Amino acid sequence: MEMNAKQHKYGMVIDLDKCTGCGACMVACMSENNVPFKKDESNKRDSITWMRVYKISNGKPYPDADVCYLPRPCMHCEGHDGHSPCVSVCPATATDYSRETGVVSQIYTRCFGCRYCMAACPYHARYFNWWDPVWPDGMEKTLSPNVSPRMRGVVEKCSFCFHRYQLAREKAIYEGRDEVAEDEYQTACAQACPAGAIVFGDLNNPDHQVTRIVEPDPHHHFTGHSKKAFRLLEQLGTNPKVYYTTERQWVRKILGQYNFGSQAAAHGA
Amino acid sequence: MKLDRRSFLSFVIGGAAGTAVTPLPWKLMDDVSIWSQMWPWTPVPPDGAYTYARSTCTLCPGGCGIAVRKVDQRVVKIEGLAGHPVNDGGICPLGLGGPQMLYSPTRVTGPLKRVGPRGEGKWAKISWNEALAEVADKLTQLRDDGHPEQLAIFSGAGQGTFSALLERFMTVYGSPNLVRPATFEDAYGMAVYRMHGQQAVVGFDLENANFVISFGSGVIEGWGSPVRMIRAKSLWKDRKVPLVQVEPRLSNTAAKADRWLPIRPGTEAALALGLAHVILAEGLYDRNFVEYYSNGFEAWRKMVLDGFAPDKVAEITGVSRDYIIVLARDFAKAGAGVAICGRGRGTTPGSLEEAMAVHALNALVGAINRKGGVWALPGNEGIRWPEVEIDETAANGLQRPRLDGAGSGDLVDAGSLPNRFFSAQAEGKADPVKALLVFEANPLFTQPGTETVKKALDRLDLLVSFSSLMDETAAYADLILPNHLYLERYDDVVAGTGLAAKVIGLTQPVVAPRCNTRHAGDVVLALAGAVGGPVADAFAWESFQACLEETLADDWDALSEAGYVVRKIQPAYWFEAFPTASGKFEFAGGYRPVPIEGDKGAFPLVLIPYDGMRIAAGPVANTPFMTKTVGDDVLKRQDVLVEVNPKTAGALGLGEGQAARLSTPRGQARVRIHLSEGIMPGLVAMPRGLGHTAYDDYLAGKGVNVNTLIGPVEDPASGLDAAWGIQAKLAKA
Amino acid sequence: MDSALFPKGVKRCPTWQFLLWIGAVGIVLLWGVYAMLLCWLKGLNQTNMNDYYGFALWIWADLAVIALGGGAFFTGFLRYLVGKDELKNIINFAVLIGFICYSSALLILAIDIGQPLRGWFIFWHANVHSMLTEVAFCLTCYFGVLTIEYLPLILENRQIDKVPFFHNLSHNMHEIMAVFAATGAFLSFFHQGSLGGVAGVLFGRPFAFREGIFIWPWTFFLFTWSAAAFGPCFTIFLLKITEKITGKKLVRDSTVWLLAKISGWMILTYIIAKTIDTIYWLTVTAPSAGYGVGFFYDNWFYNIGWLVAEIVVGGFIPALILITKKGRQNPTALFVAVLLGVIGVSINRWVMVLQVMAVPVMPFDTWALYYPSWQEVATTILPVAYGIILVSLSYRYLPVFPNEVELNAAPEPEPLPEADEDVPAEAAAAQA
Amino acid sequence: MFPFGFEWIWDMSHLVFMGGLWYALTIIGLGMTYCVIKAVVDTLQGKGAHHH
Repeated sequence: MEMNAKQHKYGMVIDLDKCTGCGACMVACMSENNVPFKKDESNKRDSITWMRVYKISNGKPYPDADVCYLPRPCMHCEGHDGHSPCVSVCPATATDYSRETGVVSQIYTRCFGCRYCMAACPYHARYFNWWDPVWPDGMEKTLSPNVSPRMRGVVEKCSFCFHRYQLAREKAIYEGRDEVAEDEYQTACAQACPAGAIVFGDLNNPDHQVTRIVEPDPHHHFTGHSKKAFRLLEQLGTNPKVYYTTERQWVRKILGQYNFGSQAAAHGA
Repeated sequence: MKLDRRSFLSFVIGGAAGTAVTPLPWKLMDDVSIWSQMWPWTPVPPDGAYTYARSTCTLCPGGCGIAVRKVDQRVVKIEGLAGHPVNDGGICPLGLGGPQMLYSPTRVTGPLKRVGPRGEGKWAKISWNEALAEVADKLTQLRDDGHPEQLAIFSGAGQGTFSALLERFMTVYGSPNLVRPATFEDAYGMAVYRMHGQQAVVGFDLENANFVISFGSGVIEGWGSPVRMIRAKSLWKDRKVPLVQVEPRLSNTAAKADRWLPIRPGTEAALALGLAHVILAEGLYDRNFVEYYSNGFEAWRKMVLDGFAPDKVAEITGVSRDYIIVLARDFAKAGAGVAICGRGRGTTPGSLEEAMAVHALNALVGAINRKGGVWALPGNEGIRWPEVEIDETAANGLQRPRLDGAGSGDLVDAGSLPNRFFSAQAEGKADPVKALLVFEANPLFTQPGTETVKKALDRLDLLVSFSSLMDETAAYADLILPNHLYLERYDDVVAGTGLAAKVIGLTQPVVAPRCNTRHAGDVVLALAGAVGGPVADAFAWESFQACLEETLADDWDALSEAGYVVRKIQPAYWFEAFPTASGKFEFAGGYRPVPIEGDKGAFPLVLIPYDGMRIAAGPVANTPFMTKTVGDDVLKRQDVLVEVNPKTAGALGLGEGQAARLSTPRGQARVRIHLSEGIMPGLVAMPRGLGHTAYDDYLAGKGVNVNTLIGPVEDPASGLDAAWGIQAKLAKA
Repeated sequence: MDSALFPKGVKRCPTWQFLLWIGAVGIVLLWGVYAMLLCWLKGLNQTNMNDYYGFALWIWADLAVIALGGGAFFTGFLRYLVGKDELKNIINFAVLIGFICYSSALLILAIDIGQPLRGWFIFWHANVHSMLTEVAFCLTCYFGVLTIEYLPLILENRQIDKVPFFHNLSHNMHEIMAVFAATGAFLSFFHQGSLGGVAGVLFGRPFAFREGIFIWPWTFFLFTWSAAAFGPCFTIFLLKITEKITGKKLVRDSTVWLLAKISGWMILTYIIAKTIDTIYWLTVTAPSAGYGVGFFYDNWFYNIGWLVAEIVVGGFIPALILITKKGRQNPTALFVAVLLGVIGVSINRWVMVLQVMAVPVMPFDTWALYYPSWQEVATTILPVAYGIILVSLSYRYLPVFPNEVELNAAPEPEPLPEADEDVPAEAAAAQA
Repeated sequence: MFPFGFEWIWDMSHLVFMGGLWYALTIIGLGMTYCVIKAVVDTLQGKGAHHH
């Protein structure tokens, strides 16, 4: 039914120099998307955080040490012509690349938990429900009906708060508009960020702030035209829709340059 | 019948084939998969009407506006209120946590009376009437004994109507012992009092500053009004306003600052004076201000020039001489430079002389009451309520000195000295307090020197907590009269520590109270009524809400409509700003380093606490979501990781993640080591806010409460707690 | 007491001894079943897998047993399509091993997925672009084929065979077995390849990603090839063990040598191709994504040793032993060779699953190492126990080895001259 | 899996993939049917009892 709908390409640009690592985006995301939580979440390798803020250090000795925080939502990769690393490998069509919005969806009731998509995602943006989600007595009241809680044994991930797009679109249609305004569809993390470090919008819309910052170059795989904005692991051809900007050279070096190794130590955050 | 092999085989095979062709197995497969998609034990949130309610967050002094998302009568999300002067849509991790507090299993569901020994956790549910009677009896008895001053209140409530109500109550009741947790504002306030000659609320017009020196303030880690500060930091980034962060640890603020200036902890004041030295020596100061609007300049100038030459200061602070000079010049020449102080969140007042040195530095560059500078704003301009009539008992009580000694002797300008209050009560020197009412506070967790606080509480006949959740103090109380949670009640919030404008926000009930709780304001009214006499007469309102509506009469409609009102404040011009003897700004202060507790021999290292946005260290504790965001370099399973420089750790044979025993003169604890190049060798940094013993498994027992390892150190100049660390020892566990 | 069920003219150990053996293995089996139930009832939190290690021990076990089970399709292919008639003496055993491997693979997959009850969605909602879909389909179909190939053997049990219908059925199935074998070979080619594709297509994982032709990365072909090459090694390996345990000669040397020789040449050609692929990947593919040569092996655990072990120790060495007459005809050398081969292919499957997960991809990521929980180990050993039991039963009651009687009745015929290896055994016997 | 499944698209990949699949299944199916039917016929003709 969306066949003749205008093609959007929703994306994000995150200013690493503004990000303070406060974690508001993570909590806003969890609260918005009914993300489950356990008594011990200190093992970051089985802790479901659709939006995860990594802590990167420059590896220099005191007093030249420096750290940078890097928020990492799902990158909603377009790959080549919608073949994102994860979408093409899912055997049960449980994840899909929407050509209308550029959002990579995840159908929890369709997923049977083979985790091939997790093996395929270089950003570790996909999380598996190793446990049954359990809410402390009474706290299930905090669950939002906009997003269905996931059952044990399926993969989940950031959806760019797609339910917000659907609500905004319904509203627009109801009001006889065929376009969703920039401020009508914002992700929970972008909305919450006290530093205004996260800018979200339609990369196909030249008027949207995100597009003005990134200046994506369609002829060169949507790399940031200005070269001010760059993407994580761009060189793998994942063609992600989350861009980053920073003026700190060491950060650009670690994130932009390819031959990494031990010079960058990372801590889950 | 005899079942021979042949017929048996054909039976089995036939049977299998038979079932396979019926739809049965296929139907089952389908049903089973559908069942697995909606397991009965996976909750399905009920749908309903979506609404947003405007209110004001009270979880910290920040005073952010919030938009509470509801589905029917359920609170499912809290968002920042767009357009609000403090946070304009932004929100912090704690503010987002409201729903998890509202529906937390750790809520106190109704009035409780302790049955077992203190802190054992054995409670009897009692009715509100019983609860009120219990407290009222004690209050009446104290007055009958002629010792109203033996009632004390410890209140963390912000400067709003409720606080005024408490003050009024204590006045008519007759006790001077209304104690508040002290912060850097108390120290800075005293500095302003001594240099401006007026009791004032300090405001920093940081949005308009063009060069900022922070003496260890967690600019993006909860200092002042957290969201406002983070927004200011982003503004500086856009406007290329430099921030220089002075502290021994690479905090997030230091990492985000344009320059991180590691300094020997406790020597910040010396650096401030060192910068002043350069500015004075090079004549870079605001001559106009100094000449026409200041007094005592020459003496102070001499003190600085004699004692704080860059080389000497470099020696004291460990900051390079050359950079001291460069920094001083940049700061003075910036035009709208401002310096701020108050370590981390500023929850430890710190040294008065440090505040004075920093304020003097601001004065030197003319940053007083100037755009982009530091403003002295008139305090909570009096709520106009009918005068109270005080009886003799009360009059006598009020004559008695405060237990913490504030307001008398050489501490005449001190407001409240919680550190002294608890130590005096613990030591039992002065005649101790018999009953303590605790509002919006959790001293047993938040006050440095937990043991002392515990001792102090042990000497009480009656400890009453009004907490909505079962925090440490509540768990130790004799009675709990649970208040509504902020999402269930009315309150007014005067926003923005350090804000250069006065924003009044209205906290409104967005849902009906979940538990059998009562508004602490109503409880105070009820208690006053029960005590009777002039105490009762002083409170004519039938409810706190009525009192609030009357108090905010002019703004009430605007408040309940928009959720907030802004009062633009114009600080006084210089010629009328300083009601001192000289009528001018008084340059004053010196440098006496605040001593550190502990013997350097037995405890060769120094433990410093640090603050961060992902761990709430105040009276409001972390929600499960918030704790989930804490990095594995801070918390690993139940162990806290302390930051240690690899050099220091190496010397002790301690490696990354290794378990160790951290001991100080105050106590010891098991920790893990996190090697960090971002901390000065010889120091051990531990986050504030972990190590809860109350609440549930999502928080309790995680890490160590740094307040059990560190104690207050009294600032000789102010009596306030100025502890910046404590000697410590690390050893393999 | 159960001797009536034995194949004609063979000796088998006493029943009590057999039951004791089965019982012993049965205990291990039950341990595995217990772990399996834990995983199904409590979920995959029973494992040590995590969000960095979505694929782990189980997937390796799957890939390994399928590669090792490749002996079945390749031997079948050689016998029925190439016409190496000699191999009829070992095809039953090869099929049996294949059947065990594939049933095990399916079982492990059933445990590995988070929602076993919806496992069939992979067929119902198939995404034809996913290598895993291809694997699932071909795997299941080929398992069907293996069953069909194994069935006649069961029907040839002395008692069952007495039933005319079953006798005829197995006879007819033998008649057209070539058709099934051909289909099996066709399916195997694809699913073995797809298993290689599973890793090869992961362009987000520079350690696994390979270029290729059309939709098929080079690993696709390498996996098929290696399965064909090393599968027979596993068949021979198990044959030798079975002979050791039963103390009997079950397949005549000429047959084994023939299979060994073919396997040897397959391995040699494969490992050369694999070497070229590795060099190209390390020098062209990976660097183009910004990963230097040393990067993937820059870890205390995953060091260059793995590569050497896979290609030299588990590749060239067995290949060279097997293609030389002296090598494969020396029992010890033969055994060492097939063992190394089995290890070599297992290492290949291991790194293509676990090292892929371990290598940091994001610049600030660190190496992710993992060790399996006891539940994972138990469920991985489960198929082994089940396999031993099935082999034991088949050996005891089914005519798995057509030459067993003659090989153990008469004194063994002299080893045959190299040249005559391909001459049908009967003829050879006549010559002797 | 079937053309009536909603994720089915009439494109090359589906035709090739599913084509191959159904082709293999057909062969296996027909092969087995043949064997069974012929076995029944043989049995009725009294074959397979020779070695008793």
